[in-house]
Amino acid sequence: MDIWEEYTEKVLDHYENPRNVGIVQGANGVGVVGNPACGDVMKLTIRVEKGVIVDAKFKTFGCGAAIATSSMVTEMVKGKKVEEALVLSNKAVMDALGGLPKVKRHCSVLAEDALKAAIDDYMSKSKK
Amino acid sequence: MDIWEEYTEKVLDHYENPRNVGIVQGANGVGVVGNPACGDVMKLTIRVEKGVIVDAKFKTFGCGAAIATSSMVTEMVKGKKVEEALVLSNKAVMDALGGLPKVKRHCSVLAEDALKAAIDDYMSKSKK
Amino acid sequence: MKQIYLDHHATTPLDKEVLDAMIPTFMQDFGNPSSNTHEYGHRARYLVDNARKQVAQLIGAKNPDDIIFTSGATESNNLSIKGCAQAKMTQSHKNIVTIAIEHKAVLDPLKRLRKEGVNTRFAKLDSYGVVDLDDLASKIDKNTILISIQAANSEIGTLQPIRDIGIIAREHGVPFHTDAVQALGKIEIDVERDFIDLLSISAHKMYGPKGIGALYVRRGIKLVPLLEGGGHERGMRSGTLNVPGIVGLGKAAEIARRDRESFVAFLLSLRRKLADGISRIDDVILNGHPVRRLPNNLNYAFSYVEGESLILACRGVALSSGSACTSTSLQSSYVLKALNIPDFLAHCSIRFGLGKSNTEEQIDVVLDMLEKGVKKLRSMSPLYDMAKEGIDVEHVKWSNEHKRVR
Amino acid sequence: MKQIYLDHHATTPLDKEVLDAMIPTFMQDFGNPSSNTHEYGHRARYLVDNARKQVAQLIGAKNPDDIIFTSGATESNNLSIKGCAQAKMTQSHKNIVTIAIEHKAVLDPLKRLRKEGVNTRFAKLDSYGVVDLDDLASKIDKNTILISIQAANSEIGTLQPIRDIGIIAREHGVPFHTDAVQALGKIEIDVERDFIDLLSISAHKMYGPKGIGALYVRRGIKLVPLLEGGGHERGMRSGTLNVPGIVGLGKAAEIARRDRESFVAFLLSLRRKLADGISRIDDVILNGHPVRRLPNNLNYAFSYVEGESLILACRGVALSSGSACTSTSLQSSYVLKALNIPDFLAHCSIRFGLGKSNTEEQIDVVLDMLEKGVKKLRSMSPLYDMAKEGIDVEHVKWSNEHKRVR
Ligand SMILES: Cc1ncc(COP(=O)(O)O)c(C=O)c1O
Ligand SMILES: Cc1ncc(COP(=O)(O)O)c(C=O)c1O
Repeated sequence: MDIWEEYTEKVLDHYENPRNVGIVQGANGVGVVGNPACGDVMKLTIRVEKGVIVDAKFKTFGCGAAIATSSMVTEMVKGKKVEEALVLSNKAVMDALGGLPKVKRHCSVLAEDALKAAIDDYMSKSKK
Repeated sequence: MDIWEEYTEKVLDHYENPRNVGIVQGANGVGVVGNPACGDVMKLTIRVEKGVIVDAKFKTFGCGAAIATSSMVTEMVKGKKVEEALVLSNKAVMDALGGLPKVKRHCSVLAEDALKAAIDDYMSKSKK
Repeated sequence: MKQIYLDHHATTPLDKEVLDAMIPTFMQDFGNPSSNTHEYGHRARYLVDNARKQVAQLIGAKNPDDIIFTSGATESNNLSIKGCAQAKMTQSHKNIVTIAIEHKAVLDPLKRLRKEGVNTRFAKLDSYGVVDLDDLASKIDKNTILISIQAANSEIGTLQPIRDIGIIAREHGVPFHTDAVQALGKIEIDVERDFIDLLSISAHKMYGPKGIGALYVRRGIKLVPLLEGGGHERGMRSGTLNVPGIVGLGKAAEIARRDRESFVAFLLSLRRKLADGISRIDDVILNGHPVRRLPNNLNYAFSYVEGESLILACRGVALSSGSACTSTSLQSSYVLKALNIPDFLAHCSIRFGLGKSNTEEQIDVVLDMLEKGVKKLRSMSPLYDMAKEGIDVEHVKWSNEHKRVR
Repeated sequence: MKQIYLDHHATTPLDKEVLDAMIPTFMQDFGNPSSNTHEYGHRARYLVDNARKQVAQLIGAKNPDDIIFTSGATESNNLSIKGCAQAKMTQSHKNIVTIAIEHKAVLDPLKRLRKEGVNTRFAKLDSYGVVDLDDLASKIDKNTILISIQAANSEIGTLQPIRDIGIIAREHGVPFHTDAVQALGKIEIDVERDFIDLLSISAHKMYGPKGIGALYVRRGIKLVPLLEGGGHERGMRSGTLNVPGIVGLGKAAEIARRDRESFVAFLLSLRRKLADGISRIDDVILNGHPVRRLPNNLNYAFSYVEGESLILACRGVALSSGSACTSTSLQSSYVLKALNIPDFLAHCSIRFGLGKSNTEEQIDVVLDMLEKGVKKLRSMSPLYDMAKEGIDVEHVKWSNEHKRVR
């Protein structure tokens, strides 16, 4: 695959102008997934208020698709209830980006995993 | 080898304007050598008078080199004593033609053999 | 060099359209199709994919991915035969069924395999070189791993009943390989209709570039690659893809398909003229089939005249012959031998291979040279004299077997 | 497509002089060198002979006939390795000594041979990829049939001490093959001086055409051919000779030899500029040897920035990377792995391959993009934050091994 030709306009836009880069101030959920040895690591921080994700930011080490899915997932979960966010699939993120090249599908899994990890973190903290 | 490039001017001249084609009238020596299945047959007729080859003609089925060596050998033996003609080597015929491509050397052997056969024939007849 | 080229079985010049398609790939679109991080690589990949479709269309292959690009038909044939044998490494008593007039690029690999215990079985041919289908079927058994039979012969132009062979192969469950090098662009071939599993293509025989060919490999056929290193071409043939060559082959395939009918009509009309002219010379024998032959091929024995000497008489005409005297091996054509054509006549045989650039005027020139040449050479030929005296020159007991090399 | 091409290890555009030499061979001098009955064939043979001399001169081969034309270095490497092993068919316990950073066109044939009982022995490398000569010598025994070590690596540009290896090989009486694809035209190689017995060449890596290469085969070295069918190229490689390709390779070889010194000086000055610029970015690590490397090669790990994302940031620049994310196999570079460079850094690595068409202005553009790209991507990188906090990202226990495919 050719990294330029096979990425959709939307993917390239999210890569070039990523939304919500950074760390949420006062985050109450943090998810870090991936492994540098595998070429991608994503850190997702969220702030949940009254069961709703009011803010989400990411930091990602990874290829263009990893950065774009990270950016897209933060956009998609903001304003969503936690339960809604929990059922957000990697497929939905990919669809929102207009699709990903076949060999890049695993990147969307990274974003889903990071989201789940951040929500898990929030839940385990809120239980205490 | 390339049949045009590897033949000398002399070979091509003897191929295009062969000398002494035909059958000597009143020949007293005839040599036929070669085999159609091998791609060349040469018939050499000579007329010997007082131990001297006074006429020689050829008919040849064969490649350009076979025709040229046939032509050359008739030229070379005319006027020669039989004993002189007997020691005429294929090498001498080749040299007279300015050389032959390596894969064509056997053709000069054909001419030498035909000459020997014609002289043998003359000798066996004259012994009787 | 203003020769009249009548040797189109040996190779063909590039079609202008083919060259035009290739030119941009040398200095502008020069990328390596394996480079997936930039536009150069992507463009090259696109060009290759397009050519793959063009080649697939020529032979009716449904899936362009079934086309493997190679360096030519010699490689395609070697890959089919050796690759197939190696893929059945563990099977013993293997055999491959073929015919004796295959190109050396089929026969030589088969000879190699014999050393490794794979037998070659030759199906019978009629006197025109057409395979005997019953004999072919009888040669196939459970140890037959491949049938390899050419579509058309490069010397005598004889066409094989490819579809009938395909049916027999399919019935026996044996893969069928055909060397279609000489046939493509002149004969319609369809791998589906004809039940072909492997098909060899060479660009330079159909107005494309030298050094590029292809192998059609039907899905499911297993081949062990000859060239490895990176796994290009579905792992069957590694090596940086020859993009200019591939683009040229693709274009040549497109043209071959597009122009086939008119091209064949053109060839047939030229050939009729040539054949008519030659028929005015006596004692000339046609080698190969009178009808089932390539439209651009004629092959005649001009009795009593050695082939090389006749080619010399046609100075300025590019011809080839079955004569030993034009081969470095000093052997007359094994193809003519396999048809039981006497050696004597093989030495007298000339192949005519017509092509796109030939004209009626050229045929006139050639006919004139042939007539004069044959006349002159027969006037020098002791065999012609004998024949006129009623002697059968083939059955004379010749005094000495002439030694070929000293 | 107005990209800045910095991927000259993958392939190169044709030199204009090379194209000019090739053009007449497509439609005018289009003959088959095997055709020995006419001028077209003869002219083609002449062109091939001339190219053979040009290639021989480039590598100091005394006898042009020791050059065998092939379809590329993949074929040359396969022929060397498999051909050599097959020629010693009857010998058992055979082994071949090589290094782990060879091109796949060496490693894959060796892998195939392992199935046939020929062992591969890897000589040790230092952290720059240079072979350990003592270890190499210790790996050779009476069953060693070949030593195959590249002249230069295509990823990290590391040069091997070819002559020292040649001496060791000669002392042990073992044939020495070198894949000189990346070195030719940049490094002086002489098969006599360097005791090389087999040497692989690819035209498209030195401004010649794709689909053509050569193998130098020293007299006396026996190889079983891979491609058979007519016995071209001293019986070692059959197939109609690719005359345009051969003419192109010949010309490319002539230019490579003629211009080597000035070309290397040009490359070194561009490279210095590029290296100086990159040295202004912090946390950048050079892969490969600081000095013993190809003059056109640089390979850097830009820590905390994944390679593909950095290539994306350099839009309009043709680059390649050691990152898994640019390879369809999803594996990071085996070359970097073999040097024990951590996977993490392999994913951050970018290869720069300079060439004839590059300019100082282009280097300025690229440096600007790199600086901005690295800065932006690090601002997004969680690893960069961790590193700045003093955490060693490589030795963190990562919560989950990310599954690559689902
Ligand atoms: C029938 C046939 N098969 C195979 C070949 C070999 O093909 P290539 O020239 O592409 O190696 C030829 C021509 O030489 C041929 O005529
Ligand atoms: C070192 C090396 N060897 C071999 C090859 C393969 O050569 P070719 O592209 O001619 O098949 C390449 C390039 O792909 C290479 O860089």
